[in-house]
Amino acid sequence: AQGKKAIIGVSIPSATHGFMGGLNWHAQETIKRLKATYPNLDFVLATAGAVGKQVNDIEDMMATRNIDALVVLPFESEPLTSPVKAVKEAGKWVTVVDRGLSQAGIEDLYVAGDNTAFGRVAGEYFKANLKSGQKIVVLRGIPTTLDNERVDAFKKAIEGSGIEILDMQHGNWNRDKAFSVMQDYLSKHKQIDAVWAADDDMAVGVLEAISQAGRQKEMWVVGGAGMKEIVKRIMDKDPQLPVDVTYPPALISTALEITALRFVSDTPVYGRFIIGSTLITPENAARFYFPNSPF
Amino acid sequence: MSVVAPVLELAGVRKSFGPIEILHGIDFALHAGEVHALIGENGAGKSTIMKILGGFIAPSAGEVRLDGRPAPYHSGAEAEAAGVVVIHQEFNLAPDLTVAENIYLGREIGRVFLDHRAMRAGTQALLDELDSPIRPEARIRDLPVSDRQMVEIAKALSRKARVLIMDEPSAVLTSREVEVLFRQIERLRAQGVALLYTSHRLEEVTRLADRVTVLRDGAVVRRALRGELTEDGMATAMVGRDLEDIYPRKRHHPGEAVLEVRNFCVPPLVADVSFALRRGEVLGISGLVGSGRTELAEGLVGLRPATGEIRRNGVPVAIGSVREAAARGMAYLTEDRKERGLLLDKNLRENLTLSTLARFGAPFLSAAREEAALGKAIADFDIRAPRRDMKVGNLSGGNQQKLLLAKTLLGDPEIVIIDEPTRGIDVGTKSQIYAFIDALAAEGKSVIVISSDMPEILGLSDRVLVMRHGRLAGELAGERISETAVVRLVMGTAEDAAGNAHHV
Amino acid sequence: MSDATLRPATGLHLPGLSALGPLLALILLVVLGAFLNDNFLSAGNVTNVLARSAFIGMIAVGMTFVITSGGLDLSVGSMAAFIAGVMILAMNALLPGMGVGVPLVLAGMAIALAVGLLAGLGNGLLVTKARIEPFIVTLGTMGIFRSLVTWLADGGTISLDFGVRQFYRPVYYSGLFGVAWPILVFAAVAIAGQIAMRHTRFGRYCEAIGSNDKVALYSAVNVDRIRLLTYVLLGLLVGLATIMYVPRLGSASGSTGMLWELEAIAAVIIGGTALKGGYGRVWGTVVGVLILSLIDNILNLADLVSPYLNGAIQGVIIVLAVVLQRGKSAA
Amino acid sequence: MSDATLRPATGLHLPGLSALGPLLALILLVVLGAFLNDNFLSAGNVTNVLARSAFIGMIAVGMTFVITSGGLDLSVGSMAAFIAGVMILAMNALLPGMGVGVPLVLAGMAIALAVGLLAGLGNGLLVTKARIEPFIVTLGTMGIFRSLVTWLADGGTISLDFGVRQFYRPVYYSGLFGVAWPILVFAAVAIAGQIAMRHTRFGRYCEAIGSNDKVALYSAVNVDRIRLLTYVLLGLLVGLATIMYVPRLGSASGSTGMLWELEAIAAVIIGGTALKGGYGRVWGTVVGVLILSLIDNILNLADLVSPYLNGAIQGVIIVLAVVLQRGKSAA
Ligand SMILES: Nc1ncnc2c1ncn2[C@@H]1O[C@H](COP(=O)(O)OP(=O)(O)OP(=O)(O)O)[C@@H](O)[C@H]1O
Ligand SMILES: Nc1ncnc2c1ncn2[C@@H]1O[C@H](COP(=O)(O)OP(=O)(O)OP(=O)(O)O)[C@@H](O)[C@H]1O
Ligand SMILES: [Mg+2]
Ligand SMILES: [Mg+2]
Repeated sequence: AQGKKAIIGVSIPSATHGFMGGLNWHAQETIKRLKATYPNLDFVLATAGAVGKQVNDIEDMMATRNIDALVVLPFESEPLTSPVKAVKEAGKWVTVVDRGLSQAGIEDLYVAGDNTAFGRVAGEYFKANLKSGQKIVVLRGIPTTLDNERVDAFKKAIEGSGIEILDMQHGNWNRDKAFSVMQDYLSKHKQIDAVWAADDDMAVGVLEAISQAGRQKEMWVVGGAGMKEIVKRIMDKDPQLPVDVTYPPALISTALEITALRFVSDTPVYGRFIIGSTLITPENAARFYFPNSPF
Repeated sequence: MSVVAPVLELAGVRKSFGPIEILHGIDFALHAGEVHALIGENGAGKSTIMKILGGFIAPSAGEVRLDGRPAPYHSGAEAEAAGVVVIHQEFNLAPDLTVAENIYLGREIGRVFLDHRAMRAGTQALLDELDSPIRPEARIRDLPVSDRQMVEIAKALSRKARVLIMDEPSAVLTSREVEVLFRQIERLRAQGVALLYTSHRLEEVTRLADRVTVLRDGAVVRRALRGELTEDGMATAMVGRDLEDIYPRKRHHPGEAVLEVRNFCVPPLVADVSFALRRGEVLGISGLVGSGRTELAEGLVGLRPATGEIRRNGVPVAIGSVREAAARGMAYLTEDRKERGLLLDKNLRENLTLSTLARFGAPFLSAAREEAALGKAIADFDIRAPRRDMKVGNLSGGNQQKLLLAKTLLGDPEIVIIDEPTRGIDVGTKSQIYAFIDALAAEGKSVIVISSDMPEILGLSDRVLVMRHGRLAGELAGERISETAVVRLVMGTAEDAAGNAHHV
Repeated sequence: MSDATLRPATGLHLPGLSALGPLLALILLVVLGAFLNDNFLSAGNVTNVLARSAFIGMIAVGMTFVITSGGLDLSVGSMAAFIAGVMILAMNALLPGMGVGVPLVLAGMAIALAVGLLAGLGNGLLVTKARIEPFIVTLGTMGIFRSLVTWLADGGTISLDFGVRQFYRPVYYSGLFGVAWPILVFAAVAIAGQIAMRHTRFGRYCEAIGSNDKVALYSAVNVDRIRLLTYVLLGLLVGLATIMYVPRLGSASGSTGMLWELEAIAAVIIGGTALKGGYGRVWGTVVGVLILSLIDNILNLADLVSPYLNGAIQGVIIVLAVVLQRGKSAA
Repeated sequence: MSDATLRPATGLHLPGLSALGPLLALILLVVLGAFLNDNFLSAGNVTNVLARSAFIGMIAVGMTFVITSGGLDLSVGSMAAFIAGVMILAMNALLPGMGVGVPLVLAGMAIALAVGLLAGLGNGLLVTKARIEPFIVTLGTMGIFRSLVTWLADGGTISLDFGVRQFYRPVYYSGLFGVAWPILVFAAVAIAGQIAMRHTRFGRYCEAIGSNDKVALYSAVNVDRIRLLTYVLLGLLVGLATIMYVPRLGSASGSTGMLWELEAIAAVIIGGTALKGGYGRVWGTVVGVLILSLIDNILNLADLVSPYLNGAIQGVIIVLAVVLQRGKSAA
């Protein structure tokens, strides 16, 4: 396939919250870089704010842009399965990122974070650092399957530890919403020892609400994803933010790069690449710090 | 006549809105083949009676009887199905629909699909019968008030009524259209329809009515048969006192020109109008409906794009909006009080002061000053409102008109253009308004009166302009102002117009 | 001469021309698309654009009646999600008993229509009987439907059984004489809607009520019933749209149909129907829907400076399309 | 009758009672909240709820004027995000030159107000000069602002420099006599709004235009200017809201202010202002805003069956609040 012109379609959700913003940024940066490196590659990027729009985008790429490969981060797994399958059936290369399709074996390449690990790693940290009977609150994301997976894994990980989950409300991966939910948690619960904010955007809102209530000393917060400001604070040994759990938006870059390899070399690139979630601690934080990323 | 059993009657009907009783025990009957006229001052309760008869509102006490039995209807629509049809004082037309669509609203022709052609043809036939050039597919919104009234009439006529109730149908019509209406009324009377008619033009009552009932403050004060009451007698019965000649007798002594208009055009109709208005003068403008008088006036006060020259006190001015006109001391009273004159959902105070709000305090409005102005307006114009804080839409038609006059004059304009000043106003108040206009002129203000009411034009004006097809057809002054002369100019034909004169 | 001059400005007038406004915008968009990409006018792309317009399209046709009669419905997007959720759950539940086949699909369709009808009825009754502003009623039911479907899905996605899915798929993807089903159904709905608006009492009464409900009431129009009917009709059309939507994606979740209400209302207004009611133009709505989906399509055809600016360009085109229309009518 | 005629306006009639509708709903919610949770009436919680309401509240007060005069503005949420983005970028850019301090904050505030004014002016001019339906104009600008802020943020978040942030924070978190600044500013805006609506020409003209713009035009009201002013005022208030919002979290992104427009419009309508215009009630709007944020607060404080159903309960309460109001006014 070397040297031949190839068009790679990229379909991702639009930048509606921090993590997706980071992912959008990484996607664009990587595309720029790959285009410069491999002049025979062309990319078509479409971002969608809703499932239906994403399906439309994929249809349009097929009908009008003559793509040779599709890199897709499904907005939701179920509804994207058959449209992506149609792309595969048309003989195109398919790379699925992050959220698996609901049917196995469609994609040529799968690059993903690990939502179960994301919840589990956080849960294990809570289990290790809290005593039985201590109380925590949880902020969930937008109601979705992946949010369910994370929360289930978290709950499973702290099982048997005697840690009490006081409350679990949806903060929609949104700073403002997380801020008000946390304010209300603080009014409602006299004792909170730790917060699982499950997302760094939400963690920002949560921290702000805690400091407003003047209860910084009482509890610590674990977010998720690896936003640069949060990583920085971990590096600086902020007692309120002991650790973070990675779920790197840069996984889109991995997906794009491997897909590009398929068209510029003979390297076999089929398979599954799972980028595990690891714990960012003050010791290793520097490795996860990208000051130029918007996220 | 009186041996015939009544078709529709009221027995001991009372009506209250909130704590205030408007009708105090009305007994009243309509007979087949008769025109019954209901007259009374503004706010006496005429329209309320008509709405009760037509099933639109329920009496608080008493009974409506149809053919001697309690009326079987509880809504206007049901009443219509029972053959009782009302032409409302306020328009009852959907502004976004066409003439044909309105006329057939609620009883369209066609089974599954509408038969547009049949409805259009039916509408055309009705309009032809009324001698009206309105197009069936014109939207109501685009029609002048007089045309809307003709559509109302056409709509009512198409209903095949046993009882036809007409609430001031002639108020917005010109004499020619009134003639057409009368022909229809006479035809229906001959067919045995029971008719109820209201008008503040007593000569119409004299001409049409077989029976007259006079209402004062919600009670019947006089019943009479044809010929028993003169116009003066009616007026006296209505108002409760004798009325002098309602027009002011003395003529004014006009000063210098305060407004000169040259080659004035208001597209598409009005073209090349030139005239001058002098200080202390009442200038009447006459013409047929659609002759462009309203367009001319609206052009003058900046409501329509216009070309030509306007000089105010000899200085050329450009007037692009009502505000600019107001700044130059000019005010215009619209003929369309419901759509352009008053905010029907707002109370009296807010309506009265709307165009002169800047005078009532800045930055904060002074409610006390507004109330004081309202008090004065109520007294000056004899506005009869059960309560001051009511919606203007619930005022009687004549009282709305009085409020609109008060509103227009509140800003003390030097030049007032009044389009149909006394539309729907009772005789008693009319004379007050004429006296008011007279006083304005005497004070050195200038007044332009646009009117379709010939006696009004003749009785008020120092000078008369006549418009035809958007152009000035002529000017009459002093002794030359006569009905014959005006009509001749209005019609545009010298000789046969004279023959028509006594009909107008 | 006399008659003609007596009647000002009512003769050969503008509506005919102004009505062409949105159509002109549509044509310009098509030209732009064809200019940007050779495949734009290919059968495949045209089918895609038309078929995907179908959901919003059917809903927007229903919305035209609601808005024309002076109402509004913000709940349609969530209603679609809710109907899809219930329909899928019901089909999955019926599957063991009925097996994959036409009866199951028909049962699912019947359920979708029934739920749509009931949802519309609910909105309509709250508006006409409880006399609450349509804005508030449907804002409330918007939250309710959305939240119910999230709850039914337990926060995740409700998926149609895979076998049923395969069987049901052709309802979106295949068609008759080479025209996809959603396009055919949308066309049928649009034509029926246009006829209903112009040539039946129902449409006439919608306009009359939106223009002045008191006049309509005085003219023996059953105002409440017609209003109720518009919401019920809209509910049914949302059900119908869902019937075409489910085979496309085979699932429903809390984010299904997000912002459809805004898109449907926008299509109606772009098409020339007055937001305050009184005047409805079904074919204008169809043009409006096509304009909106063409904008998306064209944005995908061109390579923009930044995908972040899609929304801005979309906004500019929407406003321009309407300027064009107003410009024409002012001319 | 003549007696009645001379009697000046008195207060003791129905409007007074019906106006209490939303207030009643608010009181019921407060009682419910106090019953569900002891901390509900604590100073901390009350401050939280009021301060959170402040942004939407100020915007809703502006929206009341827009809606009263027969307009609509769907763009306010994105406008807030856009203003916040520009303000933060400008402050960061000015920082090296000006250093952390009052001048920098004042410069940021001035920029926020200026951008708000220009944004409102843009909407207003498109509505009044280009004569496009407000719905379409602001739907368009909604997309434009939202997309511009995402673009400015490069898809991510625009954050205020940490030092500036620390300095600016008290504008949200601290206050005067124990009352937080946002609450004070909101109260000031509400009172000024109420006075403007009831006791100035501007408010009177807004109602007149919304009631019948033709009558207003014939009554020497500068209809276009007043309409334009309502949008400009709203833009300024969005700017003011942003000034209070930025110190809270110190950031702006594409998701800032999402759905604020819907919440603001809902607050206005719940408060008793007519969506069709002609009648505005600023204090009702304030009550509406408080109702909406209390619902959220109570849902967070109470332990519900499932958080998925929050939206449904919210919807039901909104509708009930309005039923209560209508019920009262019918009484
Ligand atoms: N809905 C209402 N609410 C309160 N008052 C009302 C209402 N409708 C009518 N009125 C009052 O009832 C009285 C009678 O009004 P009506 O319209 O019957 O008078 P009218 O005799 O027709 O007068 P006009 O000659 O001016 O038309 C008026 O004082 C009017 O203000
Ligand atoms: N096409 C139209 N659209 C809107 N309004 C119209 C139109 N044509 C006429 N009008 C309105 O109709 C009213 C009367 O116009 P018309 O041509 O009948 O003038 P007129 O000579 O004053 O007649 P009238 O005797 O009724 O006063 C004016 O207020 C005018 O604004
Ligand atoms: Mg009357
Ligand atoms: Mg006229």
